Amino acid sequence: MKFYEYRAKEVFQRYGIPVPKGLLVVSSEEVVSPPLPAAVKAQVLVGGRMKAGGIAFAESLKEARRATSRILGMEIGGYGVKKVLLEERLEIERELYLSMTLDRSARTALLMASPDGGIDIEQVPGERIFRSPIPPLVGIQPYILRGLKEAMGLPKELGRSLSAIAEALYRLFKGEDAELVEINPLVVTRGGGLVAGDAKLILEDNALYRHPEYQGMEQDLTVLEREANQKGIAFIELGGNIGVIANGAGLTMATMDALHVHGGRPGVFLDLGGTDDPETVKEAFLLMMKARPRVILLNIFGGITKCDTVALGVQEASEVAGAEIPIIVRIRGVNEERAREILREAGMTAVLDMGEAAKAAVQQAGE
Amino acid sequence: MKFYEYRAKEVFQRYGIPVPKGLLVVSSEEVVSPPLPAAVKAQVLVGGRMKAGGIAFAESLKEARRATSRILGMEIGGYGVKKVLLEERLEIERELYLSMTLDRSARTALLMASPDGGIDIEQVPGERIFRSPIPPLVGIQPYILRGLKEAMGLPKELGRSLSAIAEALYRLFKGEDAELVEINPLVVTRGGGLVAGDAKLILEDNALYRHPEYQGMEQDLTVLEREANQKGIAFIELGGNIGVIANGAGLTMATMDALHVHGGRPGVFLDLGGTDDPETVKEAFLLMMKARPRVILLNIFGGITKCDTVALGVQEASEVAGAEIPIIVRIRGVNEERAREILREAGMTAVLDMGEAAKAAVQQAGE
Amino acid sequence: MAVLLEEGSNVVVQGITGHQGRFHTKACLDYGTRIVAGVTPGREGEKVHGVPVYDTVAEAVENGEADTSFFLVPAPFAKDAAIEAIEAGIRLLVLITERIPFHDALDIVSYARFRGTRVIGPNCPGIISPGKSKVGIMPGHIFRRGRVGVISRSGTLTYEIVNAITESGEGQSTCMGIGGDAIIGTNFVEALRLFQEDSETERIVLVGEIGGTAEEEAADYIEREVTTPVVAYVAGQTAPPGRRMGHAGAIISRGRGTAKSKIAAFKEAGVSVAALPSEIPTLLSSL
Amino acid sequence: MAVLLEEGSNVVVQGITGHQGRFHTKACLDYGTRIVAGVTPGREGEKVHGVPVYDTVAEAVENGEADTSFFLVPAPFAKDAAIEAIEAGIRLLVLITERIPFHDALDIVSYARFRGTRVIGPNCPGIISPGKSKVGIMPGHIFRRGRVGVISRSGTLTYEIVNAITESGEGQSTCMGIGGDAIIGTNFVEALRLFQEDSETERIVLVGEIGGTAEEEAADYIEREVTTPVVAYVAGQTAPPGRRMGHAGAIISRGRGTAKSKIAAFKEAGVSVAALPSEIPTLLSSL
Repeated sequence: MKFYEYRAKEVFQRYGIPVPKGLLVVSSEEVVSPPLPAAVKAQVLVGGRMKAGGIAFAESLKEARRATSRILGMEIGGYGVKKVLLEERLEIERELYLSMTLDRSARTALLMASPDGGIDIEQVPGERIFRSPIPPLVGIQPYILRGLKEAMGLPKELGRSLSAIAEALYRLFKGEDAELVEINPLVVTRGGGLVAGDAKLILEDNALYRHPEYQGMEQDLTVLEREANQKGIAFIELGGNIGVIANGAGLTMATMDALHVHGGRPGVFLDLGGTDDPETVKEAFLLMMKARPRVILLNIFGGITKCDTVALGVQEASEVAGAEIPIIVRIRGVNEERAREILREAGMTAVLDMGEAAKAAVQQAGE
Repeated sequence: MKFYEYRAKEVFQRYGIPVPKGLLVVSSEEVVSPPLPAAVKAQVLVGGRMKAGGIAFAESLKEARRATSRILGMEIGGYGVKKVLLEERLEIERELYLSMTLDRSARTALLMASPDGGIDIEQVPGERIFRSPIPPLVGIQPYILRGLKEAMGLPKELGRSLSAIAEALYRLFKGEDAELVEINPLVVTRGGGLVAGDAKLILEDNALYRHPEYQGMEQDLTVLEREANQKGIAFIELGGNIGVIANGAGLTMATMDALHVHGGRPGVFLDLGGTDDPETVKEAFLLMMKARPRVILLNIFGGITKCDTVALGVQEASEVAGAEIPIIVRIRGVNEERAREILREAGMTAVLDMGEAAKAAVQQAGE
Repeated sequence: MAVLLEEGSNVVVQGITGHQGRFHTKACLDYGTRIVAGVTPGREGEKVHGVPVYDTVAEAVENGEADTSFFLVPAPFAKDAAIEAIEAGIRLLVLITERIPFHDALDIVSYARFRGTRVIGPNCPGIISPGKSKVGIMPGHIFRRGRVGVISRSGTLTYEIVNAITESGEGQSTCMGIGGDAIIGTNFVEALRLFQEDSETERIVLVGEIGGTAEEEAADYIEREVTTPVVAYVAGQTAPPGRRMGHAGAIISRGRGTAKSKIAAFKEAGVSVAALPSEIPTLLSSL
Repeated sequence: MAVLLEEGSNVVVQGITGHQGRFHTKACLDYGTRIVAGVTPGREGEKVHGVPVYDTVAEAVENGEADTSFFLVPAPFAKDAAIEAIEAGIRLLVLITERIPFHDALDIVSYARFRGTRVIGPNCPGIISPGKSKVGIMPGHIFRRGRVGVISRSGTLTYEIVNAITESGEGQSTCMGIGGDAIIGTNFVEALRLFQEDSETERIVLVGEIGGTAEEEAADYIEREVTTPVVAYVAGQTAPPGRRMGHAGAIISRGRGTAKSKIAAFKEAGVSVAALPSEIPTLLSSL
């Protein structure tokens, strides 16, 4: 779950990470006594806000209102801007980068920092990035903070503030079940302090049950993605015109790979999870119909449920949805032949081989 | 560092462990509105307070004053009672035992509990004691608390309170660097609550630097033990008449063993630590003189310092202290012969062999 | 000798009284797995398909000499139950459970290593040594005893591939689903080491997918240490960046974790790479 | 082959710029120990007796290929420095430091086991393989290369005993001071296992003392697993209960940890027990 900047900064404050004074508004009328001079920032979850013109600077109330009003009318990355954050503009001496994330290979949390903040970390050369795994079970240690301070080359007093912020970042990472928490830039102000200029926070979805306070928090999701979310189905809208449903993430991706090999383009990725439960298949089918693909390709490798039972579920679902588009089904498992019969009788294309199914789907989608 | 019951209970309260309402006094005049009926308890660090008559019960203010006055006049285990704790008397339904300590073999913290509280845990049969190691690095887990509740056989609501107390006990054990924290009895009251009837808390001396708030806390120490403590010397008064000084805990104990084999009884155990630093030897000597042993046996196995240098230190110390009692020195290491010469010239018995030294000491002590 | 799981493995099912627990206990018993005990706190004394249920793993170890856990405990209780199993002396912990927070998974796999317990998963179908024992939720009938080792981040895709291998006339020594999460107890390199050392495994099939760099590390390891021939497939060749493709671990983020990079690494290490799962049997027989 | 410490061991001195650090670095260098680096944060670039000083253990490992740490860091900073060493890849961590809080020691030894690092100590004189290498504060000149292994909870008492062994004409394979604290990284049983496996060790001297039950466990282990003959001595036969006899671990509490119980356990296990340290050489030669 991604956090808007202003929400991430609320969390930062709780953990003692300094943030600029700010005012959140949903309309320019609310801009009455903003901090001045101000940075006026669109609150969106997608990247590239700066490039899209979603950040402006204002010296006066009038300018602040005008910028707010302009930004509230924008669309960035396909999403309308609904909230604007007005912050005191920082006097920037230097910009650092600081983040805590997961190192999957090392199976540890990973502290990353760079003296070259303010730009995308991927554009910073490797030797300018300080990386330190956090020892699992025992957590962040003073030697790591010493290394961090050394690498950032700050004067003593600021080094101490940096240590405190890094420790807070780690506590936040653990305490909020984050998968990424990033401060970029971490601003060294002319006044000699450290302030989080921006704030990026992503919580791990699997741990959201431990954080009821964030339930219902706004996310940039399409209507269908939201619906899939609620049903616990992995549903991703892509660029193509073939709706892919399969059971299991690997199998769904492999089905997309097969389409690709045959020159097709998936329009929706829909993973049922490991299940072949007919009820879930039906639900998924109905959801897929709403995405209006040109063809649906259903690929089930049955483990638990008998294939004919799954086939009956598919038949029922296509009837309920009144599907008038071609449906290609590839189903393997116990009673697979009976299943194919059922599906063919219901007017679908039922095949045995995954490649064949992909080819059929690509053909139909192209017609 | 041992805590008086009332101080341990202050710590308990900070961690959310329920304790009875109480009033600490140093004179019976302070007993004005004690909780009634009251348990009137001598505050001492040694065990056997109950047997010694250091606990009384009072129904009225008058009784409370009288009991306080009587107990303040007592001496328990050689120490005068200086403080008395008056507590609301608990209505006892059942008494449990609960403690957190160290399992040296398993290298873990150890939770111990018994449904047979109120008596010394060593008198409880093994099968009535619940023991659970606390997994290192990850800490106490719900499965341990489930096991604890099961073993204590409490009704559900009390089981929940017990879990909370056990968790608090673990937090306290870690947070305060305790080596033992014990609640015996943990009282199940008639009203259906759990309350710590008594409280035992020992902090690990090596970690005291992390707890400046306890510095200078009263301890039952003799004047000499207190002086040794301050100098970082391990000094223990025993029953015999031979003062043993050696460098290193193992060597000091072995020297005592040698005395024992020859029929002698050590009066003081004084371990210089691993050092053979002449200054420390001198300090130790002066301290030992104050304990007035009949003989001093000094056993040094030199590692770092040359023996003659150590011998000069010993000579100087005995002169400063004006020692008129026999001193037997056994010293091994570089320049050991020269060292023996120096010591003999100063009127001491200087030998090569540890057994010989012990024998000489026992002889002199017996004369 | 198979990998990790043998006929003699004594299995405890953690979470045996749940719907999944009952169902898969039956399926494993039918397969021939030696299930000696089940655990569900508060349900001691019950039986599930004849298997005695205990409150604690310690009792399952004591009374049934359990050494392997078939772990089906729901995610919110997984860390507690996993540490309980490790402390009770379980040697092989097969975490089927999906959606365990990775902060918990980190603690579990670290603690297991501290205590010397092997963890497979979480979010995996389990492990099967065909004809010997099955500790997992895979359909047993598609497997056949043989000499191909299978290591996979996937569930049903593994069944798909195993089925194709079996239909081509080959059997499997051991199939290990290592799990689709970002943090897993046994990664490709560690699994490869086990299969390389296994006398029954003559060829290895490795099924990877987008996300992370485990496949790149596997390729590097294969080049340096693995003499057993390997066929690989990497799912997700068309996956867009920044989207989580079903598995928690299947995400291309910050330019890392693309199928392209993984396939290139395998090819560079001399590993045969299948463009689609269906090519695997052919590549296997050409080794 | 000696135990844990060989001529080829590359040693980093943690805390090299302190008084103790300088002194013992010199003594070890004189003995022939391969000291490749020292570490004191903030002192990078200095040299101590020709040994380069770094800010971090990672640099010592990178530049000096250090695998062994001679650890002299003061107690309040020990946990941090020990975990740094473990994370940097040190394989043998010899903790000389006294007075480390046992809660810290617990974390250190647990974390070391998680990462596969061997810890000796804390509160120990170190380890020496005479004629090969010395990582510790013991006086090198009393040792002599030979075939007696020595394992001891003590410092100077070990020197006393080693000196007697050397004077009797015998030498030592390796002498390991395991430390006088309640929580130590390598206990008697673990040390015995190493010496039992060591081809250079033909007889073992075990020096115990009051406190804990490590000697009783050692006796049990010797009876079951150790074929190398063992001579034991237990210090503190007259120590009163409840008093800490110099070492943090040397305390008889709640009826456990008496010398009597330990001596009885050794005798029952067929171990020769010396009444006084001076008897050890005689007992050794009678084995």
